[in-house]
Amino acid sequence: MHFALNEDQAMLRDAVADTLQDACTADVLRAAWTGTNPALWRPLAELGIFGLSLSENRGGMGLSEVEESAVAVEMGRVGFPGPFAETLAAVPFITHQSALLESGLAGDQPLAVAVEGHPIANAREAARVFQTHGSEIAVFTDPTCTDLPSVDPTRALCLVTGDVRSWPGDGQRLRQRATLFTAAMLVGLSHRMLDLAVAYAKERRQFGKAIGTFQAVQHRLADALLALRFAEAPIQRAAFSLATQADSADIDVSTAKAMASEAADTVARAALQVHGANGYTFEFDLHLFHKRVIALQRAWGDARWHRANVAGHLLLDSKENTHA
Amino acid sequence: MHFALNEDQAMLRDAVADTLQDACTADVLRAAWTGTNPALWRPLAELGIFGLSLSENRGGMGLSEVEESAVAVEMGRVGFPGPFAETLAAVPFITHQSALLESGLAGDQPLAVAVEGHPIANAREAARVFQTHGSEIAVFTDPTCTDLPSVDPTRALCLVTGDVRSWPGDGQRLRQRATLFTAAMLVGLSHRMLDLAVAYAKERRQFGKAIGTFQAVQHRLADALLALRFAEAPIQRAAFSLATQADSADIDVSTAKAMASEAADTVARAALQVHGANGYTFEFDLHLFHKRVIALQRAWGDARWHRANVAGHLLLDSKENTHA
Amino acid sequence: MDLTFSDAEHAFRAECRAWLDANVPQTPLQSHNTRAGFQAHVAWEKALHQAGWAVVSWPKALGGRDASLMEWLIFEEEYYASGAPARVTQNDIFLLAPTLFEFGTQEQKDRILQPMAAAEVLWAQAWSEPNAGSDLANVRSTARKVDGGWRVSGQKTWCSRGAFSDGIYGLFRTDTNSERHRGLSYLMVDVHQPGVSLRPVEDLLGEEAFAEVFLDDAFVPQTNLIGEENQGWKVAMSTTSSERGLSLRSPGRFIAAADRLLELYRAHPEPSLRDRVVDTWMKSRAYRDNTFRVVTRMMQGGTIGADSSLNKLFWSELDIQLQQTALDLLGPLAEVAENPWMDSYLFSLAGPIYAGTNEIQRNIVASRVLELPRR
Amino acid sequence: MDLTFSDAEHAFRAECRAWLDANVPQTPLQSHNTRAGFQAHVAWEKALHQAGWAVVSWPKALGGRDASLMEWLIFEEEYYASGAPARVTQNDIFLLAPTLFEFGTQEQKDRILQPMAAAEVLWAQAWSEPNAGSDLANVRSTARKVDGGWRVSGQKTWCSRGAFSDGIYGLFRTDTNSERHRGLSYLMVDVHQPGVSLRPVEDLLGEEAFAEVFLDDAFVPQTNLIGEENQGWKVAMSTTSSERGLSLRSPGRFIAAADRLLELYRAHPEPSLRDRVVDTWMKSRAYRDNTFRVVTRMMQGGTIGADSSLNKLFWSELDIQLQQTALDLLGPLAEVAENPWMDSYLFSLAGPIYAGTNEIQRNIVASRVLELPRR
Repeated sequence: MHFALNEDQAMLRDAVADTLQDACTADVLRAAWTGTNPALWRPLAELGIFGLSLSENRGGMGLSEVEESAVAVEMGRVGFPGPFAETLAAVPFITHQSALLESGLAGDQPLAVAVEGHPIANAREAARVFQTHGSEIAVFTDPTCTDLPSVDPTRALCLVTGDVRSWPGDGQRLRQRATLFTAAMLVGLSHRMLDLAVAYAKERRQFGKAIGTFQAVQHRLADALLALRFAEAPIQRAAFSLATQADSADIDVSTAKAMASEAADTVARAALQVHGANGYTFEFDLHLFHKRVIALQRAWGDARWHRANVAGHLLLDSKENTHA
Repeated sequence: MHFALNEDQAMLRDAVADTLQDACTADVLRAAWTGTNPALWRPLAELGIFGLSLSENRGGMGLSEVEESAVAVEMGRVGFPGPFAETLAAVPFITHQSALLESGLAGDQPLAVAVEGHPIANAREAARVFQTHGSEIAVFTDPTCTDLPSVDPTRALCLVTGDVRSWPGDGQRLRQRATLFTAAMLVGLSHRMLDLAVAYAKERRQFGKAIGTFQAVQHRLADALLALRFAEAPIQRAAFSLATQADSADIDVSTAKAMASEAADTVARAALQVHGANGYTFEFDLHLFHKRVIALQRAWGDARWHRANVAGHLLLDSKENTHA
Repeated sequence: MDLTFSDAEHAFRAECRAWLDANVPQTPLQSHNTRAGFQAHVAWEKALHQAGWAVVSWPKALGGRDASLMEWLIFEEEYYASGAPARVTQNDIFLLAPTLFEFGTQEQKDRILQPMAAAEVLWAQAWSEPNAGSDLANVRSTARKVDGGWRVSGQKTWCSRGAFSDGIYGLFRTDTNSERHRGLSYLMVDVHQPGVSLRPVEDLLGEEAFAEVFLDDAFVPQTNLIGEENQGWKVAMSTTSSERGLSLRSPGRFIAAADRLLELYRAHPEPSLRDRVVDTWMKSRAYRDNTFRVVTRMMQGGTIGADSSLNKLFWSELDIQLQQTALDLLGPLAEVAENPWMDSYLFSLAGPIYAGTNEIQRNIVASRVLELPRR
Repeated sequence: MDLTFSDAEHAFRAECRAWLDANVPQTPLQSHNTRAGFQAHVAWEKALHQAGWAVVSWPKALGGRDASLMEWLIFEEEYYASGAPARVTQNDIFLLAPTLFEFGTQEQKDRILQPMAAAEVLWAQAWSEPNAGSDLANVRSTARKVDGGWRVSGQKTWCSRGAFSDGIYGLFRTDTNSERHRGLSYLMVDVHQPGVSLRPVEDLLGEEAFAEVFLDDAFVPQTNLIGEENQGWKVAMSTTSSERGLSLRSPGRFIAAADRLLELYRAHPEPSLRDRVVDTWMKSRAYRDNTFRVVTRMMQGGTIGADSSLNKLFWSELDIQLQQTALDLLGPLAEVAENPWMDSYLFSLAGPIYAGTNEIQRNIVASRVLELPRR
C-alpha cells in the first residue's frame, strides 16, 4: 500500500499544472464565456495528455487513470473550458481509427459523449459525438444538435438526435472514466475556489480588520477544506480501481463522484458567502469556477444518482418496510 | 386571524408555569431518575389541567388543545417526569367511567398509551393501559409488562402483553393529541436547554473571556434559537386544527411533531457542545432534559415518520422513477 | 387565539384572486434585470396601481386600500400563487416609503409617495459602498453643505436595478469629521443630473441586476434630506429593522414555491428526495404561521424586533433548500439554464448575502435576543 | 501509487484475523466504565498482550511486533471487524507511550513501557482542570520542588476511567511565577499515595467514565518528569498533534460500524434513509483511504501536521451521523436503551468535545492550514 503519486507521476502533474497556469488564466476563461475559443488544447496535447493511457506503440505513454485523474484535477483548478473530461475518457476508444486517434492525441478536435438521452456538452465542436447505453457505445453518424443553454456558457449543451451506429468498446468503462475525470475536475475547481476565498478573506477588511479574522469566516472555510480534503483520496482510489480493473471499480467511481460533487458544492457556497456580493458578479473570478461546479456536480450523475448506484451494489434495494 | 393566546389562555399558562417552577426543580427531576416518585401531579390537577378540554358539566374547563398544548410546553420546560402527554391526551376518552375519570382529573393515577406494538412508557404506574390501532382504541384488561430500559430513566418503558378489549373513541384523535402534546413538550424542553446553554456561555470563561463572546458559540446558539422559534407556531397551528377538527389536522400535527423533534435535536446538540464535557455529566442539569429529548423526539413518531405521513397526504407516493 | 380568516379577510382574498386571475400576463415577462424586461415590469406596476393593488397597505388617498398587515399577507399569498411578475418597486414601497411615512416631512410625502406608487418615479437603494458592506457604518461618501442643500461625492454599489432608476437613497457623511455611525445623513439623490454616473454590474445570471453609482459633486436639495441632519443612521436602522423584516420576503413567495416543488416531485418522483420535498413544504407553512404570529403582535402595537433577523435567516436558508431540491429532482436536466429553477437557485444563493449577511443576522440574534456578551 | 496490500501485509492480516476469530469473547464484556467491566477488560488486555497483539507497532523487545503504521491500520481494521472489546489501555499506549518514546529517559522506558503493555500498571490522562478545558494553557495545578522531586496540588478532571487507574499524567505548573504555556512540566503521578483522592463523575450513560482527581501535596519523584522541567507544554503538544491524530480513532472503527449499519438497514429497510446509510458507508471508506494517504506520507518521513485536526473533525461528525442514522432506522425501538446503537450514539455526541473541541480544531485548521490571520 503506497497511497501517493510516485515521483514520475508527480512530475507529470506538475508539468501540466505549470503549462495550465500560464495558458488558462481567468481572462482566458472570461473570453471563453463570450465565445472566444482559445487554442488551449495543443500545448496540453504536446505534453501527451490525451495519450496518457494509450500504449506506447500507439503513440501514448502507457499509463493509466491514476495519471489521467491527477491531470484532471489540475484542469479543474484552472477551470479548463471545453469537453476535457469526455475527450480524455474517449481517446482510448478510438484506437481503430487512426486519423481520428491522431487528431485526438494532437488536441485538434475534442470528442463529445454523454449517457443516452442526456444533453451532450460541446457536441457541435466535437470530431465525434458518442453516447453510452449500459455496456454499449454508439456514435452519431449524422448528429443534429438542438442547442440548450447551460448554466455554464463554456459547456454549450446539445440535445443530439440522428442515426447512430454501434462503436467498439465497453460503454460502462467509458462512462466510468468520464465520471471519474469530472469528479477530479470538481476537486480541482474546489481547490481554486477555496484559494480565492482564503485570499479574499485575508484582503477584504470590514469593521477595521480582515474578515478572515472573524471566527464565523474561519470556521466556514475550515469546513470547506474538510469536505475537500476527504474528497481527494476517493478520486485516487477510484482511479487505481479502474486502472487495475478491480471488482469495486464502479462503487469507487460513484463514491468519488458523490463526494466530489458534495464537496464542490460545500466549497462553492462557502466561497460565495465569504466573497459577499462580490462573488456574485462577473468582475470577480469566483463565479467562473462556481458556474462550472453547478454544471459538473450534476454531469455524469449527481451525488444522489451515485449514492443510489452504490446502494444497488451494496444490496440495499431489497424490500420495503415502515415503522408504526 | 389572531395568532396569539388571548388573555385568559396566557393567564392559565402562566399559572401552570409558576406552579411548576416551584414544584418541579432540577433536584426533583434528579430524584425521579433514581426512582423517587414525587407527588407532582396533584398541584397540577388542582389547577384543572387534566380536565382542560372536558366540558364544564363533567368537571372540566370546556377548553381545547390550544390551552392543553400551551400547558404542555410549560411541562416540557421543567422536564416534567411521567406519562404527562399520554394522560392529558387520554382523559377525555374516559368520560364514561366516572371513577376513573375522577382519579384522572385529580392526578391520582396516570394513564398509559402507545401505538399498538410499540413499547409503552410508564405502563406499570398507570390506572389503565391503552393502545391505538388506526381509528380504534383498545384497553389491556390484564396487562403484563416486560420492562425495557429507556434512555430516559423517568420513562420506564414496558412491552405490554395480555388481552385487550375495545374502548370507545377515535384512536386517530387520541394518537394525534398525544403526538401534539409530546411535540409541545419538546418545544418546552428546547427552551430550557437553550436557556441553560446561554447562561453557561455567559458564565464559563476560557482564554480570559466568557465563551459566549466567541462567534462560533454565538452563531451556534443563534441557529439553535432559529430552529426553536420556527417550531413554535406549528404547535399552535396543530392545536387549533385539532380543536376545530380542521381537515388539515393530521398534516398539522405531523408538521408540528417533525419540526419540534428536529428543533429539539438541534438545540440539544448545540447546548451540549457549548457545555463541553460538563454537559456530559450527571452533575449539570442539561442532560436531564437532553435525555428526555432523545426519547421524546422518537416517541409518537420521529421526524422521518411524520414526514412520510405528510407525504402520503400530499399525494407524493404515487409512482417511482429514476434519472439516468 | 383564532387561526381562521375573518369574513372580511376571505372577501379581500377573493377580490385579489379575481383581479389577478383576470390580469396576470399569460406568458412570463422578460427578466426585470434587462432594460426591456424592466420596462415591461414597469408597465405591469402601472396596471397594478390603476387597479389599486400596488400599495394595498397604504391609505386610500395615496392609491392604497388601507389594508391591515394581515390583508397585506393575504394579498402577497395570492400574488405569488398567481405567478404574477416580480415587483420592481419592491424596494421603493417597502424600504423608502416606510422611512418617509415615519420620518418624512409632509412636503416629501406629498411629492414622492404618489409617483412612487404609480411607478412613475423609480427608486433604487444605495446602501453599500466598496468598503461598506456588512460594515455599513464605514460609509465614505460625503455630502458637502452648499446653498440650499448638499453636494455629494463618492461611490455606491450593489444598487439593485440602479441602472434603470430615477433616484437613489442612502447614507452620506454630512459631518466630515465624524466617524462610524455618527455624522451620517439619509439623502435622496436624483440620478438624472451632471455628476452622477451609473455603471451596470453583471451578476451570476449575466444580467444587469446591480449598478455602481459614481457621484461627483452632484446636488441634493435640502428637501431631499429624510429626518434630521447627521441622524441618518437612526433613520436607516429604524426602517431596516422594523417592517423590512416582514416585507422583504413574504410567506406567499415560499408557499407558492413549495407548492410548485410538490408539482415537480409528482412529475419527477424520486423516493430518496421525498422527505426533503416534504421538509421544505412544512417549513414554508411554518414560516407563514410564524409570520401570522409576528403580525398579530404588531397589530396589537408590538414591534417585529429581532424576529426580523430570525426571519431572514429562515427564509434565506429555506429558499436555497427549496431550489436545490428542485435541481436535484431534475437531475441532469437541471444544468439546462432554460429551466426557471436554475435562475431561482442562483438567485437564492444571494439570499444569505443581501439585506445584511446571515453572519450579521446571527450576530444580531446572539447579542439582542440571547444577550450574549460582545467581549 | 499502489493501493493494494503487499503479500506481507496480507499475511499479517490473516494472522490477526485467525487469532481474533479464535479468541474474541463470544458475549460482549460489561461496560469498561464500571468497575467489574473494567476488570474484565483488563483481563482481555492481558490475553492480548500474551499473544503479542497488545502493542503491535512497538519493538519486539517490549512485547510488540515491530509492525509498520500500515500494519497497525490493518490490525485495527481486523480488531474492530471482529467485535473485540474496547481497549482500556488506549490512552496509555497511544498518548503516554509515544511521549515516553520521544522524550523519556532510558530508565523511564525500562520501568514503564513493559508493565503498560502488559496492562499491569494502568494510566489515565489528566489534561483538563475545571478552568482549563479548551484553554489548556490555563493549568493551575502546581508542583512545588522538594528533595528528590515535587509535591503536587490542585484538581484535574475528565480523567477517562481515572477511578480505576494506578497513575495519572498531565501538566503541572513547576514555575509558580509563570503564565500560560510557560513554566509547565509533564509529570506522572502515582495515585496510590496519601494526598491523592479520586472522585468518579457519572456521565450521560450513567457510568463512571471519568474521575476528578484532587491532589494535596502528593509526591512525584524526579524520575517521573518527562522531558525537561518547565518544558511540559512542548512535550505535550508534540504528542497530541502527531501520532495521536492517527491513533485516537482508527478507520477500522468506522469501517466496522458502517458495515453493521448496512446490516441494520437490510433488517429495517427504509427507503427515505437509504442515501444517508450509503453516505456514511462512503465516508467511512473515504476516511480509511485518506488515512492511508497520511500514513504513506508519514512512512516516507513526513508528519501528520494539521491532518490531525481535519481527521478529528471528520470522524467525530461521521460517528454522529452514523449512530443517528441507526437510531432513525430503529424508529420507536431506538429509545430502548438496551440497544447498543443508543450507547454508541450517546458516546458519539462527546466526539466533538473531547481531545480538543471541534471549535478548537477549526481554529487550528484556519490558522495553520489556511493561514488566516488571528487579528
